[in-house]
Amino acid sequence: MATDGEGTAGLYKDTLLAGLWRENPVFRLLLGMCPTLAVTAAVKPALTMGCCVIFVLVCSNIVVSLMRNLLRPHLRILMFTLTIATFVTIADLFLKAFQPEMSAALGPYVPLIIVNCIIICRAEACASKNALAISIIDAVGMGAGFTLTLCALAGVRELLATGKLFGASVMPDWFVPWAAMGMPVGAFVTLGLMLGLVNTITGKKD
Amino acid sequence: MDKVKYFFQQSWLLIVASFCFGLLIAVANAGWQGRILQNEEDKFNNLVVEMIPDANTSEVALENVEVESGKGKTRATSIRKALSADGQCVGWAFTCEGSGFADKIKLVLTVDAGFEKLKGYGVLSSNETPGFGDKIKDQFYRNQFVDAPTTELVLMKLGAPDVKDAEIVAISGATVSSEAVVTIVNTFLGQIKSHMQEKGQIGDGN
Amino acid sequence: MLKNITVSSAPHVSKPLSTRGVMLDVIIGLAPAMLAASYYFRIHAIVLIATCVVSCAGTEWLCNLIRKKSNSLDDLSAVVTGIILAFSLPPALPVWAAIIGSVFCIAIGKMVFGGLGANIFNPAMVGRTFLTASFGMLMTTWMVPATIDAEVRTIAADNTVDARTQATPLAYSKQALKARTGAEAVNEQLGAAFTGEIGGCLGETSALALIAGVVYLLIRRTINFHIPLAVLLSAFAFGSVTYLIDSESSISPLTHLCSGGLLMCAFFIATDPVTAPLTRRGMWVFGIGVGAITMLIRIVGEYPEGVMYSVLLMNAVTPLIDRFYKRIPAGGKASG
Amino acid sequence: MVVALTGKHTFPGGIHPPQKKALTRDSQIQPGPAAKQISVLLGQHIGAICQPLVKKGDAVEAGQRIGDCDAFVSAPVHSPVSGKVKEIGLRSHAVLGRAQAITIEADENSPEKQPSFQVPADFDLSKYSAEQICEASRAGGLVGMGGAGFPTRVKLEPNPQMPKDNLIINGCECEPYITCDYRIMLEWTSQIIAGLRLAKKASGCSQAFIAIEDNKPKAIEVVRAALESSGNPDQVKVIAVKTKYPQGGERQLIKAVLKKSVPSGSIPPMIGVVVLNVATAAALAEAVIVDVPLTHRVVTVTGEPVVRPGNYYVPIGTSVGDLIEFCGGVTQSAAKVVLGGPMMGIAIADLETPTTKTTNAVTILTKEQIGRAKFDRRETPCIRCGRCLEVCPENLNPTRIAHAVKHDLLDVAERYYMSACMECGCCSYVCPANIEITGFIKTGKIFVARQKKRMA
Repeated sequence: MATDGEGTAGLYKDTLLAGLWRENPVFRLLLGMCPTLAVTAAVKPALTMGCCVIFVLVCSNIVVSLMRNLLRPHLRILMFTLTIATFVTIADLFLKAFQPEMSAALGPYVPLIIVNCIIICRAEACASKNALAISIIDAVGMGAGFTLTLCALAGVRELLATGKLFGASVMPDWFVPWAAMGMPVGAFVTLGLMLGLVNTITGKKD
Repeated sequence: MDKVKYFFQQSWLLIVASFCFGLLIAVANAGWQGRILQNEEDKFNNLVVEMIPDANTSEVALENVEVESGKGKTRATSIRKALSADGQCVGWAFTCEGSGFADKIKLVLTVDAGFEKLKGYGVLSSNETPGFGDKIKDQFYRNQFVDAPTTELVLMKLGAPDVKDAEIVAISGATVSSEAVVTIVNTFLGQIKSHMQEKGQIGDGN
Repeated sequence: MLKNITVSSAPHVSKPLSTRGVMLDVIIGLAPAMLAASYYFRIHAIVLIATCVVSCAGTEWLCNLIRKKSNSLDDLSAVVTGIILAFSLPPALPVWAAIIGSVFCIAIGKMVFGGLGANIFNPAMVGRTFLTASFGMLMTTWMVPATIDAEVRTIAADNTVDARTQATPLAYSKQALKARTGAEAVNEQLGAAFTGEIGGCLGETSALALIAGVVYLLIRRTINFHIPLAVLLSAFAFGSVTYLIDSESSISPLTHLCSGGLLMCAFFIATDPVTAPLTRRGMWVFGIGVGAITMLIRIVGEYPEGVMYSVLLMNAVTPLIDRFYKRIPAGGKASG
Repeated sequence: MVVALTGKHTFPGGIHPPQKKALTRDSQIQPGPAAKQISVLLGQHIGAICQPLVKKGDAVEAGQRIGDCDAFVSAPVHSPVSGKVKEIGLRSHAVLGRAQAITIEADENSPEKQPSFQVPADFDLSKYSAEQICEASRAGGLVGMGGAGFPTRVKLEPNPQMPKDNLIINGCECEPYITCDYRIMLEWTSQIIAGLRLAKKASGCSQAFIAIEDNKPKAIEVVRAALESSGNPDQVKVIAVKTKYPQGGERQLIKAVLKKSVPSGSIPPMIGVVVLNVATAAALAEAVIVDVPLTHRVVTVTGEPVVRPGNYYVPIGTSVGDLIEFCGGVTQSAAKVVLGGPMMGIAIADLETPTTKTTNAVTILTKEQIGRAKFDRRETPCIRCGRCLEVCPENLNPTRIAHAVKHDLLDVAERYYMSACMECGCCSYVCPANIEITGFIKTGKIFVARQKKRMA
């Protein structure tokens, strides 16, 4: 956890920023690769996925943080999973009820949030050790970092694969869509190039 | 006795949490279940209405119709009657499914009231290759099925897509997906037609 | 006398060979096919080859700049990749698509692995795969050679190709397979396929020019005969089997060899040393695999042509082949 | 007996570097420099290094034993001149870096040894028993003069566990530039044949061959004629082998002549074969018949920059500098001094380096020649072209080994049989990427040896 801020406010700010950039779950920790690769063909499902993850992350972090003193060490992963699964199910039901199209587009990837390492990582690394406020801020930061990364990936891919953004045409008429970018290969290539870019910017060697 | 005590000491949180979370899911489910079912119905109806312009809504006519989908497997589907605003039967609609290039393809197939001509199909769910296989959702391909006879359809590599006959011109570059659609239609159409004739819902074509 | 003597490890002399020389040989080997392509597809061929070569070289230069590595353009490998990529594209492909393909094949196919010698997959084929996946329509639109269709057409503004197009012999053969008849008509095109007066990718149409090029390479010992021979033999064997079973729906093995990219693959793509096995036995296995997978895709698969995927698939197993056919020292394994 | 002048016998792999033998091919063996100062290295062979038997200031006679060792695999060293021991200290050694050497200051009237001796007309093989021959070869300090320097006595001595049946006299001389063995075959023919017969008797071999590369037709004819005129009592076969580098390598020669492979990690005697260099055979005859130890040898001083290239009968221990001076010096273009041939020879930095029993040539290379090999073209990435695999006479995968060593993966290098490499340099010679494959492999071997030393 970052400690270079001043006082509580600085700590909150650091925690928030850590998730957004310094400890970005996708680019720096390489967590949550499954949704990163699977739902980034277009921005809309990526954004929906990101919101779901934020919701689950915040809820599970709250619950875990509240019961952190009651946890038995050898049963903690079980408790985390139980908590996460509950909120994922709720999110899934919500999507089905109010966003049926997105629910169909995301398919099995919403239930798969249960096994998203980011959430269990934050529960383990942050919520089970910290007070409520820090846990919530950490969840928001991590979730927002994840969402932004997903949207960035999806933005590039949707733009190139279909010439659209959020389903609306933005490219000039002469643009021919690169269908391959919408396929899994596009996900891998875009992610790889973005990782390379991020590593170049941060000067990380390997 | 000690063992039981130990067990509860260790796991009371788990048990309590399970109950709480179960309750939470139950509440969410109870609140949204109606909407979820309505959404599915709406999606189906929207596709039906899109294909049969006269139709206003649809209702279940026959339930659990068994269809042999090849290789000794059977699939159950329900046949729905498309109703116009004044309650007249203007066509029939049913879901059908089969394997496509990448995954299962689920279609809604509509026929006219006399079961003589196809009114078209709509894709409920598919996971075909973007840019190629998912062109089965495009009007170019779907229009070929509109007003096609309810006899065996044939897939052609080259031909005139505008003529309304049993010959369907394949999507170039996505022969497998095109073929899958034709196969699904052929499998379900014939069997359901004879099933309907048996039940006396429609005439025997004479 | 003898003031500045130098010391280094033996041997103190070496053969005047260089990577650049090897690549130059390959370029010379590709020259006949380049001439044939320019003859049959006129301006399209020249524009496409120039585009691919320039953008491949440019991408490599840029990648080296970004990676802060010394410039590696002088080994000419980017030029070879560019030519081979251009050869495997349809003549009427728009220039922008060729540029995208070139950038992809050098940047993703080669430089991200660490540059020359480190890539797993044949870069040209990586680029072509990306183009095929992205622009399926453009990549399967075959132009009629200019010698048949006297008027040289251009690409219209709306990205459609304004040229008379025709299906390739392999596309016809696919139809013959489906319709169970008509293979004979495809076989009659054998002569045209040999000289190159036929639709197809830029460099692959003229069997004659490709053979002329490979003879040069074999004489110069730039490539070994093992891989080409293995590819052709296994493709011929597969083709013969289907032809003998049903000559109505299957085209003759000779037509199989001369049509599509099989010859170019056998001579110039599968023989890319970086992505092919090192040992002789490994080369045989590799070649047989390429030929067999190509024919499997052509005959059983959905695509009319399978060269690209078969090369990439065999590239993927090259490390395994190398591992399997590890060389045993002349005197047998060391005792103890 | 009909001998083909073009060889069919060969081995898989190998290269054809430019021969460059014309420089010295027709130069008769001449007496070498009468150096004032001779440094006799105490380790000139494979095996235990000798201990000095003389002290500083001692007077020594020509042919006197000055260093010896009790170990079985070893050979004594002798003084080539009469004079006084000036110093016992470190001298540059081509292989070992720095090694103990006995430096002798020659007297004014030190006798000059003549190249060659006449095999007496009454030479009778039955006069010498096998033990006598072995003993004489040990006492004479004989080692393999082709390059490795394996003590000859160890090769010859009969071993009940490994009976020997084939003797091959190696007249291939496959390295470019070098012609000393060729001249020995032409000029000392009877001596070689006498040596062959002695070696055959000592080792108990039933068959004997003389293998000569087919780029030396004259040598093949001369040897054949000499054999025929002597009646060829031992049924020696002259075999013409293909001109190819490294045809003169023991293992390659055995493959070419006998179609047999020597298992990796073993030596030819283990499969019943003895290989002797022609120079060794000649020295053996000298040591046994007239009881003269190995104190002089023929050295080819060659290379384009050398003013008077030729074959010289040189006292072992003469410094390279003296030798070059004796040949009239070198021109400006000289850039590298190599002990041995350009393929396997070792470049030296110190012209004071003394010659040894295994120094068959001093090759001076010009800047252009080595520039082409080492400096002009930078090393480029390996494109896996497989040329090194094709030329490797040991059927190895040189590029793999070299890259494993480069990345410090010695276990991988070992798994690719690094130890089976004979360092012939074929892979480096053909590499289009200018990778010093042989250099990497040599380094790897040294690393492995160090590792083993640490573990022991």
